[in-house]
Amino acid sequence: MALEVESREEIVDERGNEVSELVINVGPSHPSTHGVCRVITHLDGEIVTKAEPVIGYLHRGIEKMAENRTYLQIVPLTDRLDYVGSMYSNWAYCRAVERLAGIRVPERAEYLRVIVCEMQRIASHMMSLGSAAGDTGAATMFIYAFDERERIVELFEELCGARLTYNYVRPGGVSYDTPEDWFDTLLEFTRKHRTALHEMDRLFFGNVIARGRMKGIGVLSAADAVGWGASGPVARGSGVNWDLRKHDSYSVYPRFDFDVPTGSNGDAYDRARCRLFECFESCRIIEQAVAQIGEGPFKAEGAPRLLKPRPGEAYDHIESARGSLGVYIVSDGSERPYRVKFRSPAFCNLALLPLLAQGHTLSDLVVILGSLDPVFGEVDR
Amino acid sequence: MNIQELRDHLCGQHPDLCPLFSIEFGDGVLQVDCETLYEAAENLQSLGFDRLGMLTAVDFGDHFEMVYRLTSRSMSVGMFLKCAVPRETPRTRSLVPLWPAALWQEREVYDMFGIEFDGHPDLRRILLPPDWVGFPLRKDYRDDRLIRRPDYI
Amino acid sequence: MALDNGARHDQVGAPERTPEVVPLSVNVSNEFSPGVKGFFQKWKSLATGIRITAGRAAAGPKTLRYPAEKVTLSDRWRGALRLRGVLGIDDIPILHEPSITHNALVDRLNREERLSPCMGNCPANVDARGQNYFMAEDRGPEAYELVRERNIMPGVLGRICHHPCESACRRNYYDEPIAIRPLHRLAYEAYEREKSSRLLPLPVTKSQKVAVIGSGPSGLAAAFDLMQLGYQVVAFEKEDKPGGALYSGVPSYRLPREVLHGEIDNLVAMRLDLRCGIEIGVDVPIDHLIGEFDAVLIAAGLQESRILPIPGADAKEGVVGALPFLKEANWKGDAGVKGKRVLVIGGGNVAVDCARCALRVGAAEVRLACLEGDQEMPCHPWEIEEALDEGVIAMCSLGPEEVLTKDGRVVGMKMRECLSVFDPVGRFSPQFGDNYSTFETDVVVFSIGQAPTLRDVVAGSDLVLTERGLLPVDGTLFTTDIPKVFACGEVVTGPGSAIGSIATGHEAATSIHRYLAGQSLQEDRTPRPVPIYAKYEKATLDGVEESRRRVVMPMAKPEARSEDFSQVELGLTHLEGLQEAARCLRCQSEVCVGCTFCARTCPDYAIQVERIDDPGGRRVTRYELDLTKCCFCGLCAEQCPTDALCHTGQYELSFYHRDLAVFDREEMLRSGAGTRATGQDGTHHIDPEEASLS
Amino acid sequence: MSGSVFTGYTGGLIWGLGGGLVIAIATLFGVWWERKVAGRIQMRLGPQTTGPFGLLQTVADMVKLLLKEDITPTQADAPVFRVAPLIVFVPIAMAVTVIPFAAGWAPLDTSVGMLFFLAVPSVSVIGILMAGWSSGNSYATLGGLRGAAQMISYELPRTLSVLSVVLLAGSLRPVEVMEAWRWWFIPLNGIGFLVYFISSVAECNRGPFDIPEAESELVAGYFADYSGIRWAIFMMSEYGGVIAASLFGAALFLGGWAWAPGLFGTAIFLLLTVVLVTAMIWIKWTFPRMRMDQLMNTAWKVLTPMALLQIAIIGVVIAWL
Repeated sequence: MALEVESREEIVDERGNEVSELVINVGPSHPSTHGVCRVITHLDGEIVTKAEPVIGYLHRGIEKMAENRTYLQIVPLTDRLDYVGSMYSNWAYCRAVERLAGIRVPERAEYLRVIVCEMQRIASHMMSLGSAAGDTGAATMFIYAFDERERIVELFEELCGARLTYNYVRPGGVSYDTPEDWFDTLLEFTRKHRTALHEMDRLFFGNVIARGRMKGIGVLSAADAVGWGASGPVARGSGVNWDLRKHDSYSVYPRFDFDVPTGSNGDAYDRARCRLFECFESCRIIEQAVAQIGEGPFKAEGAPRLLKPRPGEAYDHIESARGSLGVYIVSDGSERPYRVKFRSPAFCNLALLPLLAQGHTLSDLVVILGSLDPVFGEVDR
Repeated sequence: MNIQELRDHLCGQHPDLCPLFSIEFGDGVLQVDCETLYEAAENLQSLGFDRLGMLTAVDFGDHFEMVYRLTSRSMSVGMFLKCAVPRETPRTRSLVPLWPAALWQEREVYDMFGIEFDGHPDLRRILLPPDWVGFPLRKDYRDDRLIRRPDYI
Repeated sequence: MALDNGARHDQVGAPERTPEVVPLSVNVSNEFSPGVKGFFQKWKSLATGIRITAGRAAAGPKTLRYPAEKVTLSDRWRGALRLRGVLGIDDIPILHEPSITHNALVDRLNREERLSPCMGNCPANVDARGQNYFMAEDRGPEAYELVRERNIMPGVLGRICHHPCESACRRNYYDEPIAIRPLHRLAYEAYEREKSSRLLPLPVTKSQKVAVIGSGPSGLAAAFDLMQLGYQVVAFEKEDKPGGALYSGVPSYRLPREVLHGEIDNLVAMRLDLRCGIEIGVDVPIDHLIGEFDAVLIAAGLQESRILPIPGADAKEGVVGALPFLKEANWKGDAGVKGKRVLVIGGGNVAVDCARCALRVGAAEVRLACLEGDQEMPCHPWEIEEALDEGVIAMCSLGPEEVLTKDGRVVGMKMRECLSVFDPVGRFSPQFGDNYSTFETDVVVFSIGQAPTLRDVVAGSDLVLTERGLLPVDGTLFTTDIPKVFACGEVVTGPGSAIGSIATGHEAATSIHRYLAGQSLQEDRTPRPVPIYAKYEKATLDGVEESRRRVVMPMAKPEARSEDFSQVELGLTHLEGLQEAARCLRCQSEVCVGCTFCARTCPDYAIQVERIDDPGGRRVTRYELDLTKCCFCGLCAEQCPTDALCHTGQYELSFYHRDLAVFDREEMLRSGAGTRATGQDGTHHIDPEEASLS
Repeated sequence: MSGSVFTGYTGGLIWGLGGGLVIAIATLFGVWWERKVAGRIQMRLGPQTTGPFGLLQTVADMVKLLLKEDITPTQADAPVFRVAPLIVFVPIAMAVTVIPFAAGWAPLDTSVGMLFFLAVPSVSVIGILMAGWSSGNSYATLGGLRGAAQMISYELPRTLSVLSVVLLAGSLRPVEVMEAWRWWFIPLNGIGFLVYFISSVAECNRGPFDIPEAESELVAGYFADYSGIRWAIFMMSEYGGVIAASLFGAALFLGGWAWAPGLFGTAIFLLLTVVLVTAMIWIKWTFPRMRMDQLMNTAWKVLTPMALLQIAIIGVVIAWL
């Protein structure tokens, strides 16, 4: 017999029938796990009876490493948390440090942070939508989404010299001011991006096959979303209107007019389409921010090179593309933090996978995983 | 709602919790005994704190401090709930029955600090391999594989 | 609040705190219509998909054909790291181009971002970076000559300068600034030892003659520049001894007279024609000079102390201006205040000098009263600190109201509380309160400003003074109404620093040279650029190793030094000077000095730097970048004070062997185009075993 | 032509080998064409550096695949594992032999040509099952089972859709069907063509019906463990299936050489085939993949009734004629 015998378990279902259960490992190297996630999947035929995520393959001990580094040296580490949205981790960390050290950030820096983070949201959502489409086999939608992301990454490259790990937001400001004509290119992009978003909406979200694949899949109730600590599009897809940009309006977000897209079914489709609509809102925010941004310093003057915040603790959070990203820092007054904790939204969202995947088919498992949009750099830290 | 209003609200509803509440660095902190942690959390949940945002621990040498970040959507306010866990017997009660969000986060704290949670349905290591020895985020953790930081800053 | 599946956001979680931003609903759920309509919608959605892909296909490909349409990298690209230069291998660019084009040179360096902060912040752009290099190499006389290009008397300024260079020193952000000023002094001492072989008269190559009125710092600076260019220069000094304000105004506990005169003697040895005791306008009319010389430079300085026109200020005895007071104290060692109580009005450096001199000439009690609060006193903080150490009593936020006199003798001073000195815009506009206080005193020294006395100088010429007695002078060219006559120094700028006066002297010399050579005065005469670099808070010193600390200037004991006019700052030893100069980061020189700040800031400990500091053999012995650890965060290049460490656009890094990924000093110096990674440098065929041995 | 080597067993052998060769060469072209079309859809250029317009890219790929190590997993049932790709490929190569390429000529002109074309490729299912099962890999097994279910399900609507043409032409011999073909077959067989086209796509395991491979779910399905030339044979079977189905569809439903006499007609026939191949490629690169149950629903609840409806229409037409 060719097949592994131990991967099949004879179990008895509630009616007393013998069910032959197939246990397969989805991952850790599998095209649709969006990284290195392993899901031990128990299958009855094609139906998932139990899906158990096994994480930690990308665990680098960043929280431990952070205890051994100065405050500035941690910024590049945060790049490696959510490598699809490095700006968020940068910003959340810097906000906590600024709160701890009492640094006032110049207004231009705040605007630049908002602009890059909204761009990052688009880039991250494009990645998520593209790979969610790729999970359902729509390779072309994947390319279209990545094409949009590429435009943003090019802008980032011009801004800070890196395409993925930006190390751009620093305690007290940002590392570079914008190059010449950068805002013009950005506005040109948002204009074109809207058209592309409409096109992608019709190509993928309007498609009967895509709807068939995503509607009613992995339904998450609003109560579960709150209780399980889901945030970001995962919570909003279930109709939970929870967006820190509105509810704990930080930085200069109160000055912008934007909406929070919410779903009503809580299925994979609503989660994914929430992301698409958030890209529209991000375009709006970017355009308003570019209109409002003024001249001025992009870095707080008088911040020391070697930060030594007062002893104490600070928590700050921002709305990343995946949800509320919190950073908790305990300082003992030295140049290195005593404890840094990253509350990663992807980690909390991924915990929902066993709940959502049960009873769906193996094909749906990858769709559900894709709709949770985990980034394993952030899950495993 | 700001922190002061939250304090008044909390004191009005639960006078026994009031003396434990303090405001540190602009955040409300409710420091409770670990024996009464579950009840306090339950009270806060009924008060409107419906989200358990973050759950972690800090090793302060002589004791661990459990830190729970609770957020209320209806009140738009967040606060900390803390309790000190003795280092010799690192046990406390699990909050999974109140918030399933604690399911994985408590596993992570167990993984990194070795704090055990009574009532947790599935307390295993989560990020590290099951055969890992030691709890890395404890300050006394030693590992030969750790690269030593150079002496200078 | 109950949350049902599908609950709409406007029923849940609307924030109370910011009700004006309650989010609008954008519902993303999207259903096909039921029934037949939905059936057609489904088929239509397929057709829509085909149409969209067809549209994209028709729009044409966006692919770039590599390498024909090679992507250009952003100039901020964080590729592999390179060193532009390394100490011990690369020569150091020092400013030794002719001083007359100095401004253009500084301008160019600024454009190239190679102007160091110390040089940029110095009014005369003294090359402190180069001085520190020579000093660390134990080449003191060369350091002296380099400094002298822009700072006519390094030995003097090394004692009295207010060192804006040290305030700008980038080491402030890491630990402590370099002791640039004490190093000037050491350079002077080294030069004095080798003077005999180095000090030669400058050749006269031009026929024109220039007269300089005044032998203060600005006049001598201009004279030296012109002498270097081959002009014959004659300097006229009204007093018996040269030095101007340095001689009459600066107390000798700060500037020993033998140093000042030694420096001026050096100039004379270089063929400066110095004629003392000749007061222009009195002994010789200025018209005579204008006729006899090809150009005349007025560098007469400020001669007169202002005295406040308050009641009692005209008292016969006990009211004195700062300059006469200092002159008396400096020259005679006695200003007639022995055993008396002295009250100095003013908060500037001159006031502090007066107070400290008064102590030294035997005053029983010295008070210093100024308008400003103790945090905003215009004098340098280290000056007032030293004065307080010596026993001066400072009284801040007090405005002089009336000098109390008795029989024409001063007996006291009535002061009024001062609430604020400057208005919100920053203009001088003191606001007084209603509290008055009275102090008993015997002598009141007014040190509230100085003014030039040019009436005698310009008498009989075509030069016209303004109503306030000032000479109208162009601020950048230093020309006056008469083409032949130029002016510089405090005559032009008003009370200022010595180094600021020297800077104007250099500028005036440039103008004179161009005037005499028949060139355009205007060309390239942009205002001096001040480079803008990132500013940080001054670093705190806890955790800083002893080897990184600034050398401590030994000082005479406060109780001893208030006795006489002996020097307060005792000076550094030769060895201390070497070590201190080696601390210099050589900012913006694009040559790595092995300061280790890149290694300290690297989050991955990928960089290892070692250097040795032997004079004559200073070099970075080791610079290793482990590319297998490097995370390309760019923090090191940002930290690099010299700009030697920079990113290249090179990012395709692959090696045969791990050891090749560790870039050593030589590899770091190669340009990005020819490296091991690209295989262009000829070492790519290195046998891995061989590489691991090396 | 009786007694010629081109008939009988020798003929079958010769035409079968010839068909295999044609399929192999057509596959090279087909892969290149797919990469070009897909590239265009995705705003890319596709292969462009190897040979003119990158035409030699697939040749180079084939050489590479031939040179690659042929791996048999230790868990695999080796004999079955090795023979499975051939069992998938051979029937498809055989099926090409009955296609009427030119007026009055098909390589293998048999009276049951239509049945032959429909029945012989179905043997591939066994090969797919064998490949999936013998790989000793859960993913491959799932892929094999999915493939079997899918291909068997789509046999039915496909056969029924062909039946309508057979009814109209009154013959099972492809050459005769073509001779009986008239232009009004196209509107009459519209629904049938749609059913034939969709079920052919599904039969070839192409997107949006590439469920047995389902790269994002089953990694590569039944051929997940194959490498080198055995993997290439699977790919050749897929493209061979596409080309064979397009040839057959172009002939039966679009008229093939019936539009013009002689070689000109053959040229039109090949052109129509390319159009159908392009359409299949286009669909694959536009739509997401279906799920297994949706696929089955489509086969049994949509396509089969549609094919039956088509037969009913043709029946009425014939009765009326």
